[in-house]
Amino acid sequence: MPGADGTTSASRNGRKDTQGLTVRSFANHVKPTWCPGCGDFGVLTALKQALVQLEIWPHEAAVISGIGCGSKIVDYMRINGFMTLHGRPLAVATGVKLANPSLHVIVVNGDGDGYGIGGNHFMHTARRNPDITHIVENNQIYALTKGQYSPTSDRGFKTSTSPDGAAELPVNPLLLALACGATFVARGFAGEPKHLASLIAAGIRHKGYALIDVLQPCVTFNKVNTYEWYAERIYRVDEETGYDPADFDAAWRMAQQWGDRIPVGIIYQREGIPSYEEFVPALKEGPVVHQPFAKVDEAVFERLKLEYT
Amino acid sequence: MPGADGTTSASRNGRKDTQGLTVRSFANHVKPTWCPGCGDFGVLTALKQALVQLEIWPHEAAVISGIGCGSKIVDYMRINGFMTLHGRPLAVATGVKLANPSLHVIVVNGDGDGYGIGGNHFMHTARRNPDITHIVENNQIYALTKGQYSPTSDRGFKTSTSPDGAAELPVNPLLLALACGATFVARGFAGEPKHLASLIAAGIRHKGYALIDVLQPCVTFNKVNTYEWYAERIYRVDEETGYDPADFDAAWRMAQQWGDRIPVGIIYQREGIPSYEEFVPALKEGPVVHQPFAKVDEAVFERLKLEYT
Amino acid sequence: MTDLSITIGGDAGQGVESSGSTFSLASLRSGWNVFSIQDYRSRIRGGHNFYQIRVASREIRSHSDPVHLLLALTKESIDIHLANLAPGAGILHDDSLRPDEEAARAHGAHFFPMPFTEIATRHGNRVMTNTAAVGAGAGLLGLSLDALKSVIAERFSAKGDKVVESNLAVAEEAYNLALKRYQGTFQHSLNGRVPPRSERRSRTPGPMLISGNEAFALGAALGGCRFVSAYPMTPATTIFEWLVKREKQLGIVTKHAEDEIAAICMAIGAGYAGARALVPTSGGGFSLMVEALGMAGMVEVPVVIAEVQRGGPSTGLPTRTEQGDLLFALHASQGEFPRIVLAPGTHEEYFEAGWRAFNLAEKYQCPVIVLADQFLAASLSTIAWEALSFQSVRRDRGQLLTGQELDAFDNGEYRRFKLTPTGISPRALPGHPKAVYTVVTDEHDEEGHITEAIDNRVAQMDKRMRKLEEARKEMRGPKRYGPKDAELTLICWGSLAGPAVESLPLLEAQGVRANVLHFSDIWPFPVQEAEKALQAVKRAVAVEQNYTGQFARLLRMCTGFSVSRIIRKFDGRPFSPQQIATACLEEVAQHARS
Amino acid sequence: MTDLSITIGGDAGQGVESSGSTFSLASLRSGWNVFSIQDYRSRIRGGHNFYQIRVASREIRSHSDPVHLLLALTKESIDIHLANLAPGAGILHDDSLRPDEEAARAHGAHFFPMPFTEIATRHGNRVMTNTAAVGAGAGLLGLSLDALKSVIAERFSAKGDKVVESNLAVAEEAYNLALKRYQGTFQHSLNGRVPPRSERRSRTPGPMLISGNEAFALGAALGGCRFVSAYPMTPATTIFEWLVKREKQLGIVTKHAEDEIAAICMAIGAGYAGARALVPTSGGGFSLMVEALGMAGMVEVPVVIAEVQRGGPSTGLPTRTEQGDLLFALHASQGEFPRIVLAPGTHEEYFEAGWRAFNLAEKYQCPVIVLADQFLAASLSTIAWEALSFQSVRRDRGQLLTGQELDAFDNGEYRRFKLTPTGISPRALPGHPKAVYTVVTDEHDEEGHITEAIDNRVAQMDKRMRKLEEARKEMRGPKRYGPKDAELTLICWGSLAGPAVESLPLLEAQGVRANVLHFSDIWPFPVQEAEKALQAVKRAVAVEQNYTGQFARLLRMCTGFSVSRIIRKFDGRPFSPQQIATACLEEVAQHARS
Ligand SMILES: Cc1ncc(C[n+]2csc(CCOP(=O)(O)OP(=O)(O)O)c2C)c(N)n1
Ligand SMILES: Cc1ncc(C[n+]2csc(CCOP(=O)(O)OP(=O)(O)O)c2C)c(N)n1
Ligand code: SF4
Ligand code: SF4
Ligand SMILES: [Mg+2]
Ligand SMILES: [Mg+2]
Repeated sequence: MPGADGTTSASRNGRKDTQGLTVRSFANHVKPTWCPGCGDFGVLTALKQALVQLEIWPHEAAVISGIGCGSKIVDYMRINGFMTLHGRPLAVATGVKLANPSLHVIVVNGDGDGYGIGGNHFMHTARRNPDITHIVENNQIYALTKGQYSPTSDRGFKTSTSPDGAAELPVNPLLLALACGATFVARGFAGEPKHLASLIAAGIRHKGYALIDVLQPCVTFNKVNTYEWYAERIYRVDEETGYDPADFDAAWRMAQQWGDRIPVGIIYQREGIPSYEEFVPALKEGPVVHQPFAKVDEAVFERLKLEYT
Repeated sequence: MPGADGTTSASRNGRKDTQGLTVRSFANHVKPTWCPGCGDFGVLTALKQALVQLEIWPHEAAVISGIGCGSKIVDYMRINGFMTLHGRPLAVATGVKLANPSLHVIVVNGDGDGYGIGGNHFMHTARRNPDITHIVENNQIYALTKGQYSPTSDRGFKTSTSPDGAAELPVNPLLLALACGATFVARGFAGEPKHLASLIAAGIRHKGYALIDVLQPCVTFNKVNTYEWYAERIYRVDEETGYDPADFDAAWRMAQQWGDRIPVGIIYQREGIPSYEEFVPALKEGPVVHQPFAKVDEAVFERLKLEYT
Repeated sequence: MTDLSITIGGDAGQGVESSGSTFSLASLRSGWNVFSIQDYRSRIRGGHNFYQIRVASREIRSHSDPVHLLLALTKESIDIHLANLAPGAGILHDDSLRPDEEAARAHGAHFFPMPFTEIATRHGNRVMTNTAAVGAGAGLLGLSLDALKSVIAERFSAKGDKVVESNLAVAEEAYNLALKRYQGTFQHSLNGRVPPRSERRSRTPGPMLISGNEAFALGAALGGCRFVSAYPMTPATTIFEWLVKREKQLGIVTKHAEDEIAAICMAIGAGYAGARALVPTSGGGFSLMVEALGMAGMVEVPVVIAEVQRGGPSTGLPTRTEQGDLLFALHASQGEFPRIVLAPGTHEEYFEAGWRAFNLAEKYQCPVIVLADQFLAASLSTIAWEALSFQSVRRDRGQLLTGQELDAFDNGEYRRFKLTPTGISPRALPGHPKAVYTVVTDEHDEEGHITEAIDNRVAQMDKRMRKLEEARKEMRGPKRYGPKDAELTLICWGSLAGPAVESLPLLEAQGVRANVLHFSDIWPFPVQEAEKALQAVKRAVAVEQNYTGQFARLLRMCTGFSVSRIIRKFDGRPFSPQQIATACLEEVAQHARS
Repeated sequence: MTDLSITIGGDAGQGVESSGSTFSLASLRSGWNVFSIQDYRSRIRGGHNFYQIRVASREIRSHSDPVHLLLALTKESIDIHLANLAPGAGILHDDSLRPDEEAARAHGAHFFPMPFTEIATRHGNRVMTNTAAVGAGAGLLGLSLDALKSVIAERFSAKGDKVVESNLAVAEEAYNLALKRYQGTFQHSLNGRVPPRSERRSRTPGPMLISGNEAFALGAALGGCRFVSAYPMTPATTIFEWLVKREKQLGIVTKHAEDEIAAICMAIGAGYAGARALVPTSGGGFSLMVEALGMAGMVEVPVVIAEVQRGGPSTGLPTRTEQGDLLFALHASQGEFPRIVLAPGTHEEYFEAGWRAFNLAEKYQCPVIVLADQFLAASLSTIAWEALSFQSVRRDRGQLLTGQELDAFDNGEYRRFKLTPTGISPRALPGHPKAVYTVVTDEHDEEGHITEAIDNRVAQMDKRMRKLEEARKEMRGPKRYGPKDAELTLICWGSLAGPAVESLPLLEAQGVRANVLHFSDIWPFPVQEAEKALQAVKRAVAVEQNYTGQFARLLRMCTGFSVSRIIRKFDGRPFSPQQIATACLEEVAQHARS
C-alpha cells in the first residue's frame, strides 16, 4: 500500500507480489528507433530479463540514463525512467538513491557518456560505492552524433575526428573501476543477452556500486568492432578453471586483457562492504522521501533559534 | 632572438644561455600568503630548484595552476604563470602545450582541484600523454575553503563536511594514473624539497605526461597528516633494493602501499613512448603559434571554394 | 538615540573573526541592537582583516560609517581605519604599538594604549591578546561584563575549562582596566546613555543575532529540506556546513559532491525521487550548474539553488560582495523554461526564502534560485525572537499526488506532463505502481516519451511557460519604505534593502525626501505591481552593487521604465547608508543644476 | 521568374540527405540559384526525414512554401507533405506505393509513379532507389542530365568505379523515363523557362552551393584559425569535422576533447599561448563552458566560440532550429566582463564572422561568441564565387607586441594589464624573456598579481569595461532591407535575415509596404545606430525563432523601444517567408481593426 506521499513500493511493507511479472511487464508502446541489429536491443532484453529474474516490478526500479543512442533505453521500456544529460546519469542516480534507497537504481549510458564526459562521476561513484548498478553500452564510438571516436576506441581507430586513427591510449574501464575501489566489476556482450542478463542480475544483487561494461556492436558507425569481431575474441572467465573473482590481483591481470582474447563475466567482486547509504545518518530511519515534515517541529525550531540569543 | 610574433624562446633557435640562472631568477616581489610552515613553501622551492637544475629560464616554462592555496604558487614566482579555474589547469595546459610545444608546461594544483573537480581531465590527460608535468599538492583537505574533506582524505577523517569521518574510499592517485596508462608516476614529500626537486626535474625531463603527487602538510586544517605523520611513514623506493620503476606490476603493488609505510620516489616510468604532440599533424612544422597566417593563401582558398561549385 | 560603530582590525589568523562575533553577541546580550559585517581576504593567514560592529538603541538594518571605537590588533589597522573614524573616536591598542599620533589628532581621535599582550600572557598566552582587546573594548564602551563573560564561556567551552578560565580572566582584567584608566575620557561610551533594553544574559528567548546564511539554512530546514548536496564555495559554504552539522537532528541527507555538476545533478535526482533538495553555491559553481538547471526546467523537477554572489568576474574577489549575477541567473541555460528567482532583502526575508523557495519549486515544478550575496550571507543582524516564527512557515507541496489518489487511477491513465489550464501537471513520485513513467530531457509528450511532433512541441512549450504566468500571480511587487510622496526614489533589489533604507534618514537630514522601492521577487517579474508602484515615482535612481546596473536594465526590459542614474559600487565592499546618501545628494544637486 | 520548391522525403537511413544534396548541386550546376534545408530527427534510422530544395532564377535567401515537386521515398512522405503542395504539384514515387489519390486530387496534385526499385535493382541494388528518384526528379523538372551525372560521379567516386557506373546508369534511365512518360504533364517543369544562367558543369569557378557551417569554417580557416577543440554536438559538429578533415592542409591543431569544459579550456590555453583558437558547440555544450567564458574575460585572453543554437530547453529538439540562447549568451558567467556577440544573418555574413571574430577577439582581448543556429548552419545557399573573396579577409591581431618591440622593453617594464585610455593593454605572448608575467582569474594589478585593493579593483574593472565601449564603436547598426518609408518594419536578428527579407515581396503583393531591420552585431549593442534606424520606423514587429521574443526584450532594454507584436516560432522548424508574411498580415489587419 502506497504511503501518503505516494512514493512507497510493494517492497516497502515487506509484501511482494510477483505474480504475473514477465518481460512483457516492462513493455510499452514505443518502437525503438535503434538501427536494426544494434547491440542496444540485446541490452534492453537483458535488462528486462534480469529484472524479471530478481522479481523487481517496474515501479520498484529507477533506470537513469544519459544522452546517446543507448541512453534512449528508458524510452523503450515501462519503468521509472529518467533520461538526464550527457555524462550525468550517475550523479542524478546518486541523488535518487540517497533520497529513496528503497528503489533499485540502475544507470545505463554509453561509453562516451560514461567514460568520456561523465568520467569524473564514474571515478567518484566507484569509490563512493552507493548501491547503484551501472551498465555501460560500450560501442567504442559516439554513435548518436554520427561517428566520432570515443574514449574506448582502440588506438588507430579512424573517424571524422581521428582521421589518422585515435592517438590516445583507450580508457580501460575495468582497470579504472578497480583502481577506484569498485566492489563489482564485470563485462558482458550485447550479442549474448542471456549471459548479460545474469551479469546485470548479479550487479543489482550486489550491495554497492556495480559496473557492467557491455561490448555493444554499433552496426552503423563502428565497422571494426562488430558482432563477429567480439564473438571471435570473447571468452567467459567463469569457465576458466580456478579464476576467483574475489582475488584482486587476479582481477587486475584479467582486466588488462584485450585484443585477441577478451574476458567477459564477473571480473571482480568483493562482498560484505557496506554501501554508501549505510553511512548516511539521515537514512537510518528509512528513505527521507518517506519522512514527514513534522519531524522538524516547533520545539526543534525554538532550540535552533536559541543558538543565536 | 624572438620571432616576429614575440613568442619564441632561447631554446627555439638552439642557443641556450644559462649563465646566471639561479633560484633567484624565479623570485618576484610578492610575499606568499601561505601560513607559516605550510608545505606549499617546499613545493615552491623544489620547483625553482628543478628548473635551475634543468637550465630552464622563466620565459621558457609555463606554469598553469588551478584554484586553491597551493595554486597560488604562480603568483609567487617569476614565470609565465596562469592561475586558471578550480579543476581546469590540465585542460588549459594541454591547449598551451599543443599551441606552443616549445614551452615547458607544468601544472600545479591541489588534491581537490586535481583529483576532485578536475578528475576527468586528470584521467584523460594521463591516457593522452601530452608532455606536461603535473604536480599535485596533496594535503588531503580543501584548505582555501577552510577545511572540508577532499578526495584523498583518509577514511574516517573528520571535517565540517564529514562530521562522522569521511565515508568514501580515498582516491589513490598513483593507482589511478597507472590504470589510465600514465608513463611517469611519482610521489614526493613537501618536507623534503631537495628530493622533490629531483622528482620534478625527472618529470619535466620525461617525455609525456608525468604525475608527481606531493604529500603536502597543511598546518592549519589538517591536524592528522602532519609533517611528523608523513615523516614517520615515508621511505624512498630508490633505496629499496631491486625496485624497478619500469616494472608495471611492481609499480601497481607499490602504488597500493599506504598507511604505515608510504613510498616516495619514482614509482613508475616507461620511456620511449611518443607524447601526444607527436601525433598532431599541424605540429610537424613546429609550434602553430609560430606559423605565419600566409600559410593559408589565396590559392588554398580558391581550392577550398572549388569544393562547393 | 544611541548609534555607534566599533571596528576590530588585525591580521588574518589573529582571531579577528572570533573577537568580532564575541563582541557582537556581548553587545546583543547587553541589550543593544547589533549589525556586524566582516571584511576578509581570500587567504588563510596574513593580510588585514576587520570586523565592523554597529550597536544601537533602535532597530538597525545595516552597518554604518563612521567608526567610534577601533580595537587595533596591528599598527596597520590604525593606518587603514583612521580615515573612517568619527570625531572623538577612540583607538584601543596594545601599548607596544607606536601609532602615528599626529595623524590621529588631525582626525580628532584618541589613543587608548593598553597592556593587552601582558594581560594575555599573564593569565594564559599570547593568543589571548584578542580577548584582552575585546574585554577592553567592552569596558570602554560600557557593555555588560556578565554578558561578555557568558559569551566567552560558551565560545571556549569546547576547548576545556582551563582555556575558558584564562580567557575570562583576561577579558575581565582588560575590561576593568580600560574602565578605570579611560572612563570619562572616551566620549562615545554607552554607559548611562540608554538603559539596556533588557537584562537578558542567559539563554532564554530574546532577540537573536544571526547571519544571513544561518537564517536561510534555518528556513530551509523548517521548510522540509531533506537533501542538500554541495561543493564548497565561499560565501555559500556556511549554508552547507550548517545543515551538515545538524543532519542527524533534522534528518537531512547531506552530500559533499565531487564537483558542482554532480551537486546539482544529485539534488535533481533527489527532487525527482520526492525530497525537497537544495544546492548552495556561488557564481562560479552556479556556472557549472547551468546545463542541469535547464534539465530541471525541462523535466519539471523541483530544486532550489542558493546562489550566494561574490565579487566577479571569474574567481574575482572571492570573499567579497557583489550583485553581479542577476541577469546571468535569469537567463542561464539554453532555450526557454520557467524558473523562479528570489532576491531577499533582509535576514528575515532570507529566512523566509529558505522555506518559500521549496513551496514555489514544488508548486510550479521548476528550479528556484535564491540570489543572495556575501553581504547578506555573512552579516549578523539582530532579529526579534518572534520575527522568525514557526507559525509563519508553510509547507505547500502543490499538486503532488498522494498514494491514495494514485491508487484510484486506472492503469496507464496517469500522464506526468498532462496539459492543464495552469500548465501544472499533477506530480507522482517514482515508486507507485500506477505511476510508472519516463521523463526525458528531449521534448516529450504528455506521457513523457520523446517526440518531435510539431503540435505536441507547441503544446508542451505553452504548458511549461504557462506555469510562469501562474507563478507571476503570487510574485510580490516592490516593497516601499519611506513616504509615498517622495521626491526621490531609490530602486534596489536583494541585499541592499538595509543600507538603502538606512540612507533615508540621512537624506531627510539633508532636506531630501526620499523613499525606497525594494524588489525581492525578481522572476517571473511582477510587472503589474512594479508598474503600479512606479506610477507614484517622481525621480528614480537605482542603487546596485554591480558595474552595469543590471536591475535597472531588467526594469527597463520589463516595464520600459528608465531611472535617472545608477548608483553603482563594484569594489567588493558593501554600500554603507552614508555612501548611498552621498551619491543621492550628488544626483539631486546635479539635477537642480541642470 | 522561376521559383520552384522540391521536397525529397523518406525514412532516416534511406539516403534522403545525400539525395537532397545531390539534387541541390545538380540544380546549381544546371544554372539555377538554389537554397536547401534539411529536416531530420535525432536518431540514426527510421522516422521521416526530408530535404527541401528551392530552385530559382533570381538570387534567393531562404527556402519557400509551397512545394511543386515531391520525391516520395515512402508513402508516409506523401501523407506528410500533401498539405504543403502547390496547385499542380507533382508527386514522383515508386509504383509499389499506393498513395491516396483522392486526397491528392483535392490538393490539385498529380501522381507520377515510376519503377524506381526496379531500375535500381536492375543496374545495381535496392539501395540505389534514391538515385532513381533523384534522376527522375531531375528529368521531370528539366535539370541538366550532364550536371546531375557530374555530381553523382563525384559523390560516389570514393566507393569505386562500379558503384559510380551503376548509379549513373540508374540516374540516367530514371531521368529519361520520367521525361518520356511525363513531359508535358508536369506543369512546373523548368524546361524552356529561363535558360540556365551558365553552362558551367565542370569544376571551374562558378557560383557555390555551401552550408552555413562550411562557410563559417572556411572563414575561420582564412582568418588564421590555428587551434580548434571541441566535443561533438549537433548542429555544431560539422564545423569541427570540416576543420579536422583539412587540418594538414591548413596547419590547424584539432582536438576532440573529453568534454566541453576541456574543449574551451584548451582553446583558452591555446589563445593565451598565441594561437587563434575556436570552439564550436551548441547550447548544451555552451552551458558547460560558462565558467571558462568568464575566465577568458578576466584574464583577457582571446577565444572564439561558435554557438550553433538548436531547439531547447535542455536536450530539447537536438536536430532542429531555434534562436533561444540570445540572452543566455549575453549574460553567461558570473560577474561582468566584456564579450562580443555576433549573429550573422546570411551565409556570407557567417563566413565573414569566421575571420572577423578572431580580429575582434584579439583586438579587444576577450571572448567572442558567434551565435548561429541549425537553420543557418545546415542550410545550403547559393553564393557568387566573388562573394567570398580573399581580399575581403583581414587579419588584425590588435595590440599584439612583436618580439622586436618587446626586445626594446626594460626588464620588468612590461605590464600585461596596463591601464590605458581604451582599456586595451598591449599583449605579449608567453615565451619572451622581457614578458614574463602571471595572469590570474582573481582580481589583479597591472602586472597580473592578485590584489584586493579597492583603487586597483575599480581601475581594472573600468579598464576592462572600457574595451566594450571601444568595441561598440565598430559594432554595426542594423541593416535595412527594403524601402526606407515602409509602413511596417520587421525587426529580426541572426539567421532570420533570409526568410524575413523574402517575405517583403509577399507582403508587397498584399499591398503592405514593409522593410526589414536586421541586427547581426548584437553585443556590445550598437545603441546609437539602432536608435537612429528606429527613428524612421512607423510600426514594428519582431520576428523571432523563440518563445519569449528575446531580441525584442533586449532592444527594449538597450533603447527603450517597444515593438507592437512579436511573431514567434518555437517548434524547431525554420520560418518560411510565407509564414512570416502571414503573421505580418494578421498584425496589419488587427491594427487596422483597432
Ligand atoms: C553536453 C553535451 N555535449 C554533447 C552532446 C551531444 N551528444 C549526444 S550523444 C553524444 C555521444 C554519444 O556517445 P555515447 O555516449 O558513446 O553513446 P552512443 O550514442 O554511442 O550510444 C554526444 C556527444 C550532448 N547531448 N550534450
Ligand atoms: C567552481 C569552483 N568551485 C568551488 C570553488 C571554491 N574553492 C576554491 S579552492 C577550493 C578547494 C581547495 O582545495 P584543493 O584543491 O585541495 O587546494 P588547497 O587549498 O588544499 O591547496 C574550492 C572548493 C571554486 N573556486 N570554483
Ligand atoms: S547508430 Fe549504432 S548505436 Fe546507434 S542505434 Fe544505430 S547501431 Fe545502435
Ligand atoms: S591553509 Fe593549509 S594549505 Fe593553505 S596556506 Fe595554510 S597551511 Fe598551507
Ligand atoms: Mg558509444
Ligand atoms: Mg588540498
